[in-house]
Amino acid sequence: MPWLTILMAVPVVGAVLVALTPKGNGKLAKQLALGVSVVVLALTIAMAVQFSPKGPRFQFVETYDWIPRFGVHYGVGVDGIALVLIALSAVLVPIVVLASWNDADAPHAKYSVKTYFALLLVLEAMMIGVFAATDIFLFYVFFEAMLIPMYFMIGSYGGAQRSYAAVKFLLYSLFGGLLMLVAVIGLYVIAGKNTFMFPELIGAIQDPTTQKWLFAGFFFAFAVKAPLWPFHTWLPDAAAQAPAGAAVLLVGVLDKVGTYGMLRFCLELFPDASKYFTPLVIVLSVVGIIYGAIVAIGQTDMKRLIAYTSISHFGFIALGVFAMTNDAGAGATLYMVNHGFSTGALFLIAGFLIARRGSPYIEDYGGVQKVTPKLAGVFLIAGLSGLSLPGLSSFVSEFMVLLGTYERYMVPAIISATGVILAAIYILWMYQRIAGGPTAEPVKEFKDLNRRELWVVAPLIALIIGLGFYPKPLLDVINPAVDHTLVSVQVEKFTPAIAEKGAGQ
Amino acid sequence: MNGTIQAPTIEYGLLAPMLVIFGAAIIGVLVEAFAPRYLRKSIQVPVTLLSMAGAFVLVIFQVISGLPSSAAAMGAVAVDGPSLFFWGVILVLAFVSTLLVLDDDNFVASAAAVPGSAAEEEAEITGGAHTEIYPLILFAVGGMLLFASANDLLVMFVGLEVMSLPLYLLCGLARRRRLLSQEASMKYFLLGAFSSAFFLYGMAFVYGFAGSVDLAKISQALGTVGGMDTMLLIGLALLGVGLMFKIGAAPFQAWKPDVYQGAPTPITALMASGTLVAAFGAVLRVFWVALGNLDWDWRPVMWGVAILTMVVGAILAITQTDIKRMLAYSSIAHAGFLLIGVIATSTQPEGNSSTLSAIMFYLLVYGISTVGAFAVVTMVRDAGGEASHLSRWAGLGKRSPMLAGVFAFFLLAFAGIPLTSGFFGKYAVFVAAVANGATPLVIVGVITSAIAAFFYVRVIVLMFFSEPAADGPTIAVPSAATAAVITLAAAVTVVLGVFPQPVLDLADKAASALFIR
Amino acid sequence: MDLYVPILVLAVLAGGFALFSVAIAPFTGPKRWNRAKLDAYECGIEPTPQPVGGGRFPLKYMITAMLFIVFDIEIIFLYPWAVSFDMLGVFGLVEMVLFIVTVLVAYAYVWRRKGLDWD
Amino acid sequence: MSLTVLATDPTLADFGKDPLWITIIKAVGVFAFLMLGILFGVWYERKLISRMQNRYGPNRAGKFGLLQSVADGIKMGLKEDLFPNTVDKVLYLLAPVIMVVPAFLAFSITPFGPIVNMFGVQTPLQLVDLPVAVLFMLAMGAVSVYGVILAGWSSRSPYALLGGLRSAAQVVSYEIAMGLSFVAVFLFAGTLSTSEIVKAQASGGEVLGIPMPSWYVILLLPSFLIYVVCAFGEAARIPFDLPEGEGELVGGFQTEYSSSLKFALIMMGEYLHTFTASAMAITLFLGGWRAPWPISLWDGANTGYWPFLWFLIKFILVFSAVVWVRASLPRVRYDQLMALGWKVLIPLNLAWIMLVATVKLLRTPGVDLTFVYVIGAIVIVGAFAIWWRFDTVNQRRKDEEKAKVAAEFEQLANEPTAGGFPVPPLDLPHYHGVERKEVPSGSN
Amino acid sequence: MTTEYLVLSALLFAIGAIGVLIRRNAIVVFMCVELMLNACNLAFVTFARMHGNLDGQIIAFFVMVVAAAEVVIGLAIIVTIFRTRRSASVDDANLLKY
Repeated sequence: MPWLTILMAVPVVGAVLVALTPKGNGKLAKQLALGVSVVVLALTIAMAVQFSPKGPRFQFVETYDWIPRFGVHYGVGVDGIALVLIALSAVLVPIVVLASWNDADAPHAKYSVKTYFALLLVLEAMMIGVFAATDIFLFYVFFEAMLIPMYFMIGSYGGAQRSYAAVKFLLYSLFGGLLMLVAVIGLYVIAGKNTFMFPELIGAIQDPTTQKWLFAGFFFAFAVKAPLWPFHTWLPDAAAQAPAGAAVLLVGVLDKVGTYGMLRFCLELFPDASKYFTPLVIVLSVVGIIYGAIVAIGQTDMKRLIAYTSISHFGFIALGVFAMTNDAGAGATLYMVNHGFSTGALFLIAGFLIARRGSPYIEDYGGVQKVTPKLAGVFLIAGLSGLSLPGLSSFVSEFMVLLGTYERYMVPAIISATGVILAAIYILWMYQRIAGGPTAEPVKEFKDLNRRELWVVAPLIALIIGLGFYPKPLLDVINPAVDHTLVSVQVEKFTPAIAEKGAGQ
Repeated sequence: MNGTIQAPTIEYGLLAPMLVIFGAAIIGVLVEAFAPRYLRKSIQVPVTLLSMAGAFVLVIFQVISGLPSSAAAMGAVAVDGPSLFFWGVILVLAFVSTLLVLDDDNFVASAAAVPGSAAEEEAEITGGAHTEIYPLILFAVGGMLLFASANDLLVMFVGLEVMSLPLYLLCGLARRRRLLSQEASMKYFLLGAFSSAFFLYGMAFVYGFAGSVDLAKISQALGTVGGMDTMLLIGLALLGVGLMFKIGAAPFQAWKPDVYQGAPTPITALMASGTLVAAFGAVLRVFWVALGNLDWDWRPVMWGVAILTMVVGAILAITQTDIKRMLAYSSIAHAGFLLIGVIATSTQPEGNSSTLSAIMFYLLVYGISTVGAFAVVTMVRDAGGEASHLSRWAGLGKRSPMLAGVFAFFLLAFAGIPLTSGFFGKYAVFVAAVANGATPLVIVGVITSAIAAFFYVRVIVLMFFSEPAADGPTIAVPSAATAAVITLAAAVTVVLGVFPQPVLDLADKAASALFIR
Repeated sequence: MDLYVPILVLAVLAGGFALFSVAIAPFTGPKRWNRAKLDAYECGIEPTPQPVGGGRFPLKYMITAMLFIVFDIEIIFLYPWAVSFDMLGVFGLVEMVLFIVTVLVAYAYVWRRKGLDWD
Repeated sequence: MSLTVLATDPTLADFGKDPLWITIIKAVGVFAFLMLGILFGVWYERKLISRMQNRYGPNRAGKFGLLQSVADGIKMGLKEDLFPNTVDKVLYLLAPVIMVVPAFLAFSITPFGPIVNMFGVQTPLQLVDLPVAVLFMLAMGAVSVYGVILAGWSSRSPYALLGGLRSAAQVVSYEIAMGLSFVAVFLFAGTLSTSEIVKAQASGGEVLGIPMPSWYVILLLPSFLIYVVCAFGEAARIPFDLPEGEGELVGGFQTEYSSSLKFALIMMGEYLHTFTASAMAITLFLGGWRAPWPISLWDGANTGYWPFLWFLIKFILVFSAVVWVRASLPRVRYDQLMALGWKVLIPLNLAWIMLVATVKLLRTPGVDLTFVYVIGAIVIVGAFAIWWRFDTVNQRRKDEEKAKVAAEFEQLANEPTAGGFPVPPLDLPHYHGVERKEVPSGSN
Repeated sequence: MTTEYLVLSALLFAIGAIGVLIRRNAIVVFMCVELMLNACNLAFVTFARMHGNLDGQIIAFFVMVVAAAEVVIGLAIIVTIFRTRRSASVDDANLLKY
């Protein structure tokens, strides 16, 4: 059964159906979209259950010639890393649909409701596609094409500065993508294998200099996408201006493509170059961690703040990827998922707040805790997950990253650890300003979470807590894939000897 | 006089597509001469469209029946794979452009009437129309066919002129803003004639060097004639100037925005698509067939030209406030991308043929999208004609989401976003260039693509994310023909963006044997 | 080149004669000043003021000039064809028929569009 | 015999070999011939036309008025050289020169005779011959037009300007037809060189052992007739002397060249054109310098300096015919002139050329003719169809016109104000002054 | 022998080109273009003589035809614009700017 193709086709068909719903009947469109996304989720779960961690690396593989002239295939397949990320997308989309129930009715909306949800479903298809692609060209196609629905979602349904943010988002990503295109072409031409299939291209480039150039092309695109410091400036704008649902997908899934790309393509295709560039990347990551955290502290806009926290978190993920140890790699992968849930929850809750108050600025709130305890409660849980409180899902992954990094790069790991402290500051301070303190006048009018909103946050909170205590299912899936990756990179398996030697000195 | 002349032979069968077009043009002139006024349009339109379709069928027929191994008409016209592909593309593009032309509203009622005069008003009221545009278009298209397939410089020059002269006139026939249109016509004419003179002088020098204007003989002479390198280089440079002008490469691009803006939009569509295709056909023939062995001499200059063209096209486009001017600059930038392909020659014939096929594919997809984009432009109207100022396009997405969506799609195709045909066009050329060692050019191309994306995106922002103006333009109800053009262009852009393989195969097949000499 | 020497000689003779005539004229005749002699002749009335660069004239003349250029150039092709007709045989005839038919098409167009009518 | 003919016949190869002094002698000879020709041509024309009109013509200066032209020339030289102050000086002076010099040059390719012994040098009796001699003649004729235009333009006078333009328009219009009328000649002669065209007319086969001439005037009569008409147009002779249509344009382009030697030059140029046209008629159609048929039976007729005599005789006869036309025909209207040139002569010419070419091809042995027949049939059928269509359309148009006029007449007869123009009723009493009594209309 | 003609043709071409670039009257510009074309013709004929083949002369024919066609179209355009603007100056035609 062509699981992955079905997974992509269902949302696309759904999007078409949504787009064809009669004008003015927004409710039908919403229900349809929700239905489709739930179906996708169900299918994803059905597929994930069949995934055997001990089986071959890529499963559910489908390969067809697409454009033989360019050696391009329609090649999809998932390993553990891709699987969990697809699952992440599949989980987030129905939640986002539900959360965005009224987003498209917002005063800025220039479009019909149905367009928003159709775009959302198209985006879902592309997100699944980008993770599922085993053909580099196909990956690139999804990588770029994904921008368009997101661009329209931000530009049409976003906040006051939406068009600026949308253009900035698009151009940054496009520019990165185009440089990647050069590298993709270079890879194809230099490898001379007349194919873009990822498995066949592993180890195709041997020349170190070539590797470095191509790596640079790929890495730049991913760094912009991820976003890694200093390529991050588009993210706060885009995330702050996007409607909450879109922001969740943007930060929760889209940006993961960057780190996913680093792990999957940069490392495996250009192992030597990766090692060569590792110090640089680690420096960037560490700077990103600290910088993101510090800047986040200074933010007055909730969504911007959350966006900056993400920059900090992406630093961790990149650090984990490039530490090239099993723990760090698995941690980074897990972090991608967990970050998706926790930041998603934060964005959604921020969205609820904004929907009530009509303002993204922290100073406009206060005393939310007293008026709407449920809202404040989930806000706290999501926030604590964001600062990686033990017992919540992020902790596991962050810890694994730091541990894994420490094994190999001690100093960066230690510096990064300060990021955890800074995280406590920005999250708690924000929570305090919003939920604590005297109740602001407009906040008194707030209603607590309604049923829809509860349905939105409940699964996320459940996942955050659940994965915090029992991440094993995910790690089981992830670990073999990360091992595979590191084998391709041919890093010498970390041996305690080095650590001892390091410790001994 | 002294000696006898062997009566030449002409392979009418091979030249049939061209002959059909020219024949139809002549019939068109006769219709103008003899048919009563009220009948003219209803005769001209079928004649024009059928002749193009017929010529296209003949091209297909020739493709099926196999290619000749030597040039037709005593070596004057090379009917080879690339020629047939270019012919097919030009005919398709001309056909769809002609569908746009059917909308009389774009053309002046009486060209001879002074703008603003009573005569003009009267002509408009009485519904006067110049049905001469159809034969003129046919002549121009015939010229394009000849230009793209000429195997000697003289025929190329004749083709160039046959193509350009009707276009000069057609440019001046816009119904509204006639002063602008007439100015465009004059500028195009003066600069076009100027560049033809350069082409011609270059041809003279090359002839002086090689003793022949036959491309193959020039190519031979490169190896055998010595001691006249200066003359050859001067000739090469001048020829290049003439050709670069026609494709609108910097620094000879100045005419393009003016002309594109002033000309009636359907004609702009024809120029932006058909002329570009034909001109690149000629450029390839001159630089690959005739001067292919001289690539060490022309390549560095061409690098500069390509880079300059891309940069100028992309950067100046940003500052434009008129949609047609913007598309003109975009066309300049695309000419630059295509030049990358021209430069990417290889020492291996296989390398060359893959580059050639990439260029041909690019031309096809760009041409179709361009026609579609200009078709959209014709539909956005103000009281004074087309609302081509960008500010008037604000909020178009709100008024007419379909139209704005389609236009945005074309713009994305120009920008080279995946899943549009434009992406594969660019991709194909870039691959060929990287494979043939022009990676730095590709990087410049990519960077300028990103810059270019900025102004495309800007238009999309304007259409979708800006508040519509209170007295915004109206969206004309498209005529069936215009709607068909837009639908077709959009469909091709999508289909070739997803399944380019069949067309790529076709281009490969056409390019496999390269040019016959 | 020698073929043209006689023409040159004759041109010198004729040119010398013509220039001499023009040059000598002011000296051979009398000079009697009269304002009226300096005016352009317009049947005795005040001359129409002439703009610099000549007056405007009916477009008709320009159209005639254009037609002349077009058709005259086409004649040029008939000459070499006529001279080498014997060598070209049927091909020559057929091509020239086609050529002339094409010319006639343009001619018919001009005729029908009143390009050949004078007022 | 034919051998001797060929021996004395110059070919292109015989030219360009003269020593310079022979060339100068020949050039001076041509120049003198033309100057004398003008002097006596003017006299001859006036005399002849007078006799045709039952007058005496010039008979004061010299015997039979022979010196009349000389007297006129001197008179012009002695007149005041007017120089209107609005003219563009340089061009105004240069225009007559530009007009007259090419007129001289156009004559230079005229063949007067075969190869002769000139002061001990074997040389053709012809100043020069070129591979493109006829074209050269046409070109020189065209260059003269510049003189006309410049004369009109530089005069800065509406009459002159319009006259210049008219003249130019006329000359160029007839030049097309003229150029076309030569094509048939080239088809048969296979060359543009005048001496070789003359040679091509040397023999037309033999009838009963007697060599016959083969003048193209017989073979290509339509070409000749067209040429003659065009020559009148080119040289602006009556009936086509519109450029100086004094009734409408005062003096045309020469209005401001009212006197003096500049005017003389202009006149001279026009005369030279007439001469060139006559010489061309002789060369291309009337056998050139060859003796006419009965005389040509005499072996010596075409050798030595004799042919110059034949040429002169033909020349005088042709010129007389030109004068004769002037005496007989009125001037045509300008639109008639243009219509004749553009609408009659050109299509007639093209059709004739095609006919000649086809016939010539049909007579060539060993040519596959099916194609020619097919094309010919198509052309004939097409021509007939076009003619038929024209005819019916014309007929219909005429009928319509007639019906319209009749209807209008009817209408006007019934209600006099119908045309929109206030017409007084036909029976309104006429006013004939205070003294007279009123008379009802129609009653006087 | 032929070099002089080439130099002459180059001079004419240069004069024409410079004229196009610096003169402002459309008709003068246009005449300069024609001058350039004729310079080309001269070059062609010279080269034809140099190479002893007729190609160059034949090309000159074609160039003349093209030049004639260009004249006709060019004059038509210039006259149209002149009738509209009452001026043939290129500078007066200034609606198209960027």
